[in-house]
Amino acid sequence: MSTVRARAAGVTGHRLFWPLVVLVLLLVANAIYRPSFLSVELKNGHLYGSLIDIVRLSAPLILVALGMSLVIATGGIDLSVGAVAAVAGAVACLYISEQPDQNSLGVVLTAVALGFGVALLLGAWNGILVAGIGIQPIIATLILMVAGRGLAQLIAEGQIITINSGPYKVIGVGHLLTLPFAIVIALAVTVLVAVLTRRTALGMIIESVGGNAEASRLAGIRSRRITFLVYVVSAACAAIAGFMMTANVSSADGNAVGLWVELDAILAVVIGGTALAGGRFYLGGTVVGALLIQTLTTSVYAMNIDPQTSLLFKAVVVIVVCLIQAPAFRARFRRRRSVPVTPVEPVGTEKEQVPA
Amino acid sequence: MTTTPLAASPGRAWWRVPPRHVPVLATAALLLVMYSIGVSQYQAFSNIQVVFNVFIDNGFLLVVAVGMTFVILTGGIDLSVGSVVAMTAMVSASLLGNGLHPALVLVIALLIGPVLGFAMGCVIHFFDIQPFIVTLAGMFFARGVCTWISTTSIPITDGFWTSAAQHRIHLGENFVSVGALIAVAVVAVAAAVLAYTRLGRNVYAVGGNQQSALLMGLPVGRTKIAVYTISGLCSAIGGILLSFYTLSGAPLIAVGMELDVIAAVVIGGTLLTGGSGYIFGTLLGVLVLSIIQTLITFDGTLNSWWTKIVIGGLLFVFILLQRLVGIRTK
Amino acid sequence: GNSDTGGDSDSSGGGSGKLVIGFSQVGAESGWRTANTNSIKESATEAGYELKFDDAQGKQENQIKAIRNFIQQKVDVIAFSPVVESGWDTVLKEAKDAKIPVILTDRAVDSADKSLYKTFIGSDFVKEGRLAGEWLVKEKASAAGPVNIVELQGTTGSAPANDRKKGFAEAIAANPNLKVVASQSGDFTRAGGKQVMEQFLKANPKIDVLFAHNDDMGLGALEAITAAGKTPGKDITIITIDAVKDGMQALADGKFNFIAECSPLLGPQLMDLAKKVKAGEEVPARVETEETTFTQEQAKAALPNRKY
Amino acid sequence: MSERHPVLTMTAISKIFPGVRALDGVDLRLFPGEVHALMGENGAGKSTLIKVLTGVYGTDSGTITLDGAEVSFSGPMQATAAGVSTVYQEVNLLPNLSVAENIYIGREPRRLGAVNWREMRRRARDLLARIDLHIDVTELLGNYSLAVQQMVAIARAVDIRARVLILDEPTSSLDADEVAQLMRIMRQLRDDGIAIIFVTHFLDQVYAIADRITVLRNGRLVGEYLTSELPQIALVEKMIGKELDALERLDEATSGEDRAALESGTPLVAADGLGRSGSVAPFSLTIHQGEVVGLAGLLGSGRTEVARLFFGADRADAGRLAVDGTPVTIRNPVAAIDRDIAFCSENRRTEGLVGELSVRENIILAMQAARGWLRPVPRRRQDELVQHWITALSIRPADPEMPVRNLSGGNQQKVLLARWLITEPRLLILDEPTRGIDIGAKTEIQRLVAQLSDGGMAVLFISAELEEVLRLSHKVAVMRDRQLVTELTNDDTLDAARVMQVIASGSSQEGSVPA
Ligand SMILES: Nc1ncnc2c1ncn2[C@@H]1O[C@H](COP(=O)(O)OP(=O)(O)OP(=O)(O)O)[C@@H](O)[C@H]1O
Ligand SMILES: Nc1ncnc2c1ncn2[C@@H]1O[C@H](COP(=O)(O)OP(=O)(O)OP(=O)(O)O)[C@@H](O)[C@H]1O
Ligand SMILES: [Mg+2]
Ligand SMILES: [Mg+2]
Repeated sequence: MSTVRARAAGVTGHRLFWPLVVLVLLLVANAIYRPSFLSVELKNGHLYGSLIDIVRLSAPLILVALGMSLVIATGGIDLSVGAVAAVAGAVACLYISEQPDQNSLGVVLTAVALGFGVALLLGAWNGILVAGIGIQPIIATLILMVAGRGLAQLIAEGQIITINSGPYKVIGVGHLLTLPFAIVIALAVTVLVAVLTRRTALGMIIESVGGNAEASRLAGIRSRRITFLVYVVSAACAAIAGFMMTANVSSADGNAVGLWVELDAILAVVIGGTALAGGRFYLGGTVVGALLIQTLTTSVYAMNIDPQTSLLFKAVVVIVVCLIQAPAFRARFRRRRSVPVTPVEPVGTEKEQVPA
Repeated sequence: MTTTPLAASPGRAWWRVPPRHVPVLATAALLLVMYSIGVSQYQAFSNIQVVFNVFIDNGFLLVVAVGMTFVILTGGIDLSVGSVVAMTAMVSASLLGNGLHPALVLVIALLIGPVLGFAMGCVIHFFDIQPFIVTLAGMFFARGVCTWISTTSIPITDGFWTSAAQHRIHLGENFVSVGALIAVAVVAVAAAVLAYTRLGRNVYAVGGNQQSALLMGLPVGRTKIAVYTISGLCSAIGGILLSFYTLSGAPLIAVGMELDVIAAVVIGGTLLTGGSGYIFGTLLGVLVLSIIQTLITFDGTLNSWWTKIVIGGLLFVFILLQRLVGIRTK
Repeated sequence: GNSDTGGDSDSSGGGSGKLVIGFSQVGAESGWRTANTNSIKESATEAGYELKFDDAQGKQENQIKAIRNFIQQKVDVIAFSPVVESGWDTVLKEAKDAKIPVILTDRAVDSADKSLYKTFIGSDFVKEGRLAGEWLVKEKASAAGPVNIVELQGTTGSAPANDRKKGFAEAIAANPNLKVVASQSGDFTRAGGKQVMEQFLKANPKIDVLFAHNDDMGLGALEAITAAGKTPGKDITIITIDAVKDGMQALADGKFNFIAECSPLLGPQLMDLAKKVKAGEEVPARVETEETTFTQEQAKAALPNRKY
Repeated sequence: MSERHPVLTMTAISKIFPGVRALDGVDLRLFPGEVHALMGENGAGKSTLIKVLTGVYGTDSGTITLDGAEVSFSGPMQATAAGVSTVYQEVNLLPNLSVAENIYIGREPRRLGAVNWREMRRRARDLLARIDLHIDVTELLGNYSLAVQQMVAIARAVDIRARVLILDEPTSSLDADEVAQLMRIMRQLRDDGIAIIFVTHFLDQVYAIADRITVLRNGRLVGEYLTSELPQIALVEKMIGKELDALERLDEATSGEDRAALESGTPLVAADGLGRSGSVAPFSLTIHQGEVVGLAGLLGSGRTEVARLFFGADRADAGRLAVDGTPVTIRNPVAAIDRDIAFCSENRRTEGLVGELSVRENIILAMQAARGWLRPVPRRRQDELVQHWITALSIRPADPEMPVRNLSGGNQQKVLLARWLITEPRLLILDEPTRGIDIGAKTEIQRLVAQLSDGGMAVLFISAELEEVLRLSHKVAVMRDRQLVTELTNDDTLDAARVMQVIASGSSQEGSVPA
């Protein structure tokens, strides 16, 4: 009995419990509105259904948010991810559009490599500004947020580059083993980042830099190098997201690709339990946060909520998520539970008291 | 070697500027340099009216940035400002359209922002939720209210509003608008509040170290709630100024304004981590952004995308110089 | 060179020196807009006028600032595409006081005082929506049962979205069989159009018509429709607005069914008007751009000569 | 004793943190005009008791009465208003504000409702002058050393006209002079009828000033005693709960006998004219393998700066450094760690620990940094190492996964020490390693230092406690006004008085090597 209760306390106390509850509630609401919402069917060997859509559509956001998690863990922030995604997508699409054979795999690989390379440069630029010159991250990345969009438009000369490349399209809408390829990529990158940070010491080192940069430096950590690195990683993630977004519609729109994705990404990270002040980061939480945000967007469409009021709907859900996630809020609505306490050694001596 | 006197206090002579004022002064100097470049490059740039226009055109931005300075000084952030500005303008326009008395509209409009700010402050403080997420929800909410009121822009034809909007206060050949004067007044009041009231000191204290401030017996919660309320009030004033400025309420106005505002505050030398910065710096920050914009308009040859790249570039050069001057004097 | 461009502000006589036009563009948020900008720039060069171009990045505040700066620089004519309809009176009054004529392009303003600007040149969004609706009414005149329409709106709160929705709704009211079953915002982007359409397709088993407020959303929706195993243009009738190149291509390929044109090529007309306005000639209060509509056959014929 | 009424009573106070019962039915009585020492090992619950009193933490049970009326403060603000003024254990001031503001914030002198800056500065200057601190009160507090900050914190608390003054380890970062100043002030306040709670790990100070002692152990009350009736040995036994055997038998750990052996051969580290302008004047100092070099000097004499130069925490701009006889440039801590140098910083909160990380992570941090991120220390090895040092230094609670910020001050210090010990350095720089550590653990650390140096490790030892420096060091380098003035060999003739004299006069007559 008591173990059941203890276990229940352990589950509800978990960081991800409440965001997951909201996620499930949203899905249930959708299912009530339209029962077929939850159904997943196999069409021509591809999984098909709203749930699959949600995961597929959140793939770019998950990618961007993963990079953002690392940046935020160091106490920074990266506003330029949207612009970087746009630039990477534009570079790749521009290259493909100029080739005679857009369907050649070599062309697509070269294009992706080019876009990726440019993104890494942009990430390095951010990293130098923040770690090298010591500019406040929000301003350092704001520069690229503004200029990067310009760059993306410059590349396409303000037009939408439309391509017709089968292999490139696969990144956005292809399938692998019945799963949308975008999901596979997001999964792979998530696993990669998780392994890189949690199987090595990188995660702890990032957290230590974010928790106390000076103490970390004095412990022999090259804080600056780590800070530099996370901006590069963030740009790399953004680039992949950029390929995905452009491949999804086979065109690169310098303006629209990744517009406001930075805000969504930060929101995802924060919902996932990572503090903006830096320190501990939770990749799993970030993924849940991203899924939650996409579910919210999809719900608006699926339940046909009037666009005029959809923002109010979003506001309410975000408020609910952050309220029930806050321990201080829940504490007000819950009886105090007994906490397991480590036994203390008995104190031998009697209590003694002297007269006043 | 003879014994050097204990260099206890980093000794300095009276004519030297205290180190913590250096960033602000450097920013001011750089701003002057930028202005001179404009003057030397473009003929009409030297008109005094250009300077006045900066205040006329950025009055609401300035007011909102003042509110944001309070929030950032405590180490928080307020993403809702742009939407609250829009909401205030929208509410004013729709109420005026319904024939409410302008004085009443003014009161209502000036109340909505602070109330929302107060609510957000309470959630942030009592439930210990990150300001980013709370104010982001506030941003969705306020913007949602805008589109909920109307998806089309609502013109304002009220007599009081139009005269406030179009009245020109002449100073010699040039003029300023009522809005610009209000903005300058808000800056002055805010600077005084920060420098000469307990609230001001507490704002810096909370930003310096919230835990310490608490242990020192300072009203941390009250201060935090106060700054979000102030920010809400400033956004509301900004919204009124914007409705003067555009004589309408539009659901999509001031989108992304929060970023401009945060940028202005940070360029003005305020640390995003809180505890350090000045209203005067914020004023400079707004001027920097505005001068960049003005330079680009005067140039008039830039492509849409080059405009963005050049804005980013100028911002970069500015921040870099600011930073280098800061390091040099350290 | 850019250092001497501010110099000829004294040439207010109109006869001497080049005509200086200050033009404030909304932004560069779409290919349509870029084509619009290019048209204006090219025509200015051709006409030998000096163009001061400003990009407001989608913000009304920036446009007002730009207009103020144009007044400061004493340009001969101010032209601008207003971001929103309302809120221009103050600055337009300043322009009037400075005796600088103003021409509105592309979008109108709702000032009560019509003397604040000389003329308006551009398209009528309501009319575009109506044209789209009228074509549909004709097309489905013989439809026996109800016709389910889904609508992809532009950015919520933007003028084209509001007007096109309105015009379309007015037109299809003629046939009570035509019913809009779902309407969501796709933010004028391909990705948005695709994402919304995916959900429409899942939520509504029978969709007969898609009306998209611009080509881009329609193009995005195409992908969703194909992915859902339906044939665009056949299973679902697609109507869009704009007629940009990719849209025309889709129309010619039979994937779209109808496009109401919204031409960005205002440049030549604008230059013409600017000259007349400066010379003090009478101009009509409203000049509509030469626009048309395209069916699939017309698109095939027009496609080779499209400029954008 | 006369029938007096306590100004403050705390009865049956309990406080539970997740997983830890920090206080369990603790009582405390405080009478007007007395200094009441609160004693106990690290983690005994002293700071927690104080924080419960001032409302930082809520109680789980128990009552507090102030002047006979039951109170329950919701926070320090209310406590201060009710006349309870507190200096908390870690310096809790605002580094981003000026010294004057730090003293007067919350009760700024005002004129016409506006803060009167001039008056505030004047009062701050006067107040600090009374405790012999002559610093620029307009300067940011963060620019001063921890010790100065500690003095400012005390000044702030003392200036609040309170009935109850609480000082939680105020002396841990002060040197003898400052401590004397503080004692003087405390006596004065006591004579004015103010009740003072005093927490410290220095028994001498307790016996010098306290009238009454309350001892806590493991969150429980052991008892309340009159100082005059409780011998030191008995106090220590009550604190640690067992017979105190070989605790004080460390004195002969070092002696001058093996000096010759030590000095032969190339020094492990040799600084030659090393210096940094604005920080320390160029100095020369050699440290041999197995040698303990003590750094003595007053507050702000530049000891920390010397240590930081050796470690590359600050970059030297003059002079040379040689390790094993080969010249090296140490630009940053990474370079120093590569050469097996470790530095245990004095300011554990800002320069030492990462509060959010666990005890385990904090302990392995330096080792991990040296290995590089690609080669994580295997989890099993981490657990072994951490467990070993948790036991060896008796870190409590012995939970390696506890965030280090939740540890008591003394236990945090031990974690920091453990971090560097597992890197097995050849030169260990210890800047105030025993600050805030209870006597049991302190002796343990001293024994450890002696042991390490016997095993061949070189140690640069900085401590405000001269006795401790003398007990451990083979050689004492004396600093004054940011210069190294002399080196004294620690033979039988050297005692604290001698060193004090050198510090005071700035020179030594005999047996010294000029700097
Ligand atoms: N916020 C907290 N969360 C969890 N445990 C805590 C917290 N604060 C203190 N503790 C635990 O409570 C116990 C008592 O700590 P406290 O700081 O009162 O010790 P102390 O007697 O002041 O020790 P020291 O002499 O080292 O300062 C310790 O075991 C500590 O780990
Ligand atoms: N009594 C004092 N009056 C004025 N300034 C002081 C005083 N004591 C210390 N300082 C300041 O403290 C700063 C730091 O000193 P530093 O840390 O080098 O000293 P230290 O010898 O390591 O002392 P400790 O470690 O005991 O604090 C110096 O800048 C000095 O100006
Ligand atoms: Mg303690
Ligand atoms: Mg020191």
